[in-house]
Amino acid sequence: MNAFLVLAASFILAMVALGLVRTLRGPGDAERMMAAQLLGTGGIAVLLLQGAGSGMPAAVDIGLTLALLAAFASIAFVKGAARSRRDGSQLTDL
Amino acid sequence: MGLGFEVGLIVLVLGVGAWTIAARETFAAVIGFATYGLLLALVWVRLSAPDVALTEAAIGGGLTGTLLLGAAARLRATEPADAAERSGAALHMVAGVLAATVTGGLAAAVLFLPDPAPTLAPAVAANAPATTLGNPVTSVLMAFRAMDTLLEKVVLLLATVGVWSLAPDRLWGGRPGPRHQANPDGVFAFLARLLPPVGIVVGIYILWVSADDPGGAFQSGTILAAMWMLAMMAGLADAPPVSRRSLRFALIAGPLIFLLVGLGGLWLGDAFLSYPVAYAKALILAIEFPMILTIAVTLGLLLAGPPEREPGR
Amino acid sequence: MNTATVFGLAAAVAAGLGTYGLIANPQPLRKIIAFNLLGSGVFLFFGVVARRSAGAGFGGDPVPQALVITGMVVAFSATALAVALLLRLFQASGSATLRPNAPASTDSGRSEA
Amino acid sequence: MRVALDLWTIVAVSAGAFFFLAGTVGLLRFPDALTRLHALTKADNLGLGLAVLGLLPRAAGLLGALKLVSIWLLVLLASATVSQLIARVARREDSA
Repeated sequence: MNAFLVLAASFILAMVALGLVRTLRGPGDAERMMAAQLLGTGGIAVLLLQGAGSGMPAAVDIGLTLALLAAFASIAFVKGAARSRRDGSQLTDL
Repeated sequence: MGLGFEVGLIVLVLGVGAWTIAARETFAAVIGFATYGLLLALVWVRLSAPDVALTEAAIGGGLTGTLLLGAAARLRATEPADAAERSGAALHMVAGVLAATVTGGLAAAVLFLPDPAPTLAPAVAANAPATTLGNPVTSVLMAFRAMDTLLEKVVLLLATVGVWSLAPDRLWGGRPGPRHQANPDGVFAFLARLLPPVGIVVGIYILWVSADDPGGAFQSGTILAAMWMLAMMAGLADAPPVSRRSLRFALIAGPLIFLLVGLGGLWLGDAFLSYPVAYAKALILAIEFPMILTIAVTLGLLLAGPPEREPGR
Repeated sequence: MNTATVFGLAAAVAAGLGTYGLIANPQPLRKIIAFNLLGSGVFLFFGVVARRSAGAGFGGDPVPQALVITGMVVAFSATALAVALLLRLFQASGSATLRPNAPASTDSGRSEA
Repeated sequence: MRVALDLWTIVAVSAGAFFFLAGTVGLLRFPDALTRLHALTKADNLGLGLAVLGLLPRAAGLLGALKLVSIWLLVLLASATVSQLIARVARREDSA
């Protein structure tokens, strides 16, 4: 059973890695922000499965912290990208 | 199963790390760095260091990424000019040789580490009952090496003073950073209203469990700081002027109480920062609870930067 | 080859990547990022030392783990100070370069907040 | 009982992993930012959600289960909001 959970964690990690290759390359800021978003979610899934598979109950607490801070970081990224266009335009409808 | 998961994780971590160095655009490099931080948290879990994983998740993924992103956003206007600046081939060569030396040296150190490894784990286990804490890392941080932790808080305070001192004279005492604007009925403001109450509960929970499980004042303070920043970014709250007295008090409350408890140890116990065994846990909690407020305020102010608006505005 | 050794070699590579970026990248913000990468490699090395010293029922030696946590906090403080210095340089000179003969408009930026 | 719960874990976690696969395929194959975002949200909402459901029987008591579900709810909330914001950035990049 534990082997299955670690296997599932490895599989999701591989999927996240493939997605990262795509999103980090861009072309736009939107894709790069998707990279952060994808890793936030996938990372939590890997962490929880891995924690359950190797018997580390604290993984749930780390997941909780990650969920909160990933939300914060994603928002900061969107806000930063919206603020920093070279043409100086602002995203006003946030 | 073997080392499949580990090797995959390492390839991913190092790939993202290399990409962070090589990326052409700074914004992309910053996103890469935040991604790298999140992945490192997974590495720390695999190294059976959940406390460090929690710190890495809080700092590497969240705080440092946000800090660097703010800087990248402000510097974006100069980026085309800066990107034209390239180091010469000779410098790349020197950098490559030095990097290879560092890698080779560390790799050799890893391969020739003494076996069996020297360890302080039994010493910690033997003395842990004195602190009545179940989490050995908290015991080390708050009792056995409390001096390090005290000085770490002083470093945070000094960094804040250093950041503030960069303000021009006429802005001294003003509010840091720009006033953020957002549509008060938009999705952003909605999230900034919904998330902080949850974050505050989780933050205090992370400190509360740190007695016996992974957690701690710093990680908890980081979550609170992030929630504060979220409210500020959504325009729901404004950064306080740095001359405000209650703010200054919040900044020093944590280290001050730590120092007082330490001096009390000199008087009642055996040495500076020695806790009487009967009160060890109570004293550690008395240090940690004000400390999360101090850490949250300090981190928030470090992220916000030096005062940028004149006092009274 | 066990878990600790594999991660130890990764730590060595991460530190090397950071060193390379720190020297080869001319932009200061990229140098700050590279410096953090270098630091993460060193912390990871500490983590490997801690893992190898597991004993007394702990998954790793808690002393190096606690030192790494302290180190991360200090590294963050240093990063925050470095970023603030860089932004001030940009404000004062209108450019964010470390070249000594940069076209600088030394005082014009001072007045704008 | 034990076997049934293990079976539940295997089925739910596998379904979650499938949605991560689907999300990644979408990210790699879809033509523009908005459709890629659509693929990403499947991984967020269903992938993590099913993994959490699968892990519930193995949670440490009621508090552990509550924490697992809170993680999912937090991610749902954050991803819904952030996706909206990313979509606006993408739309502006298109029109620029």
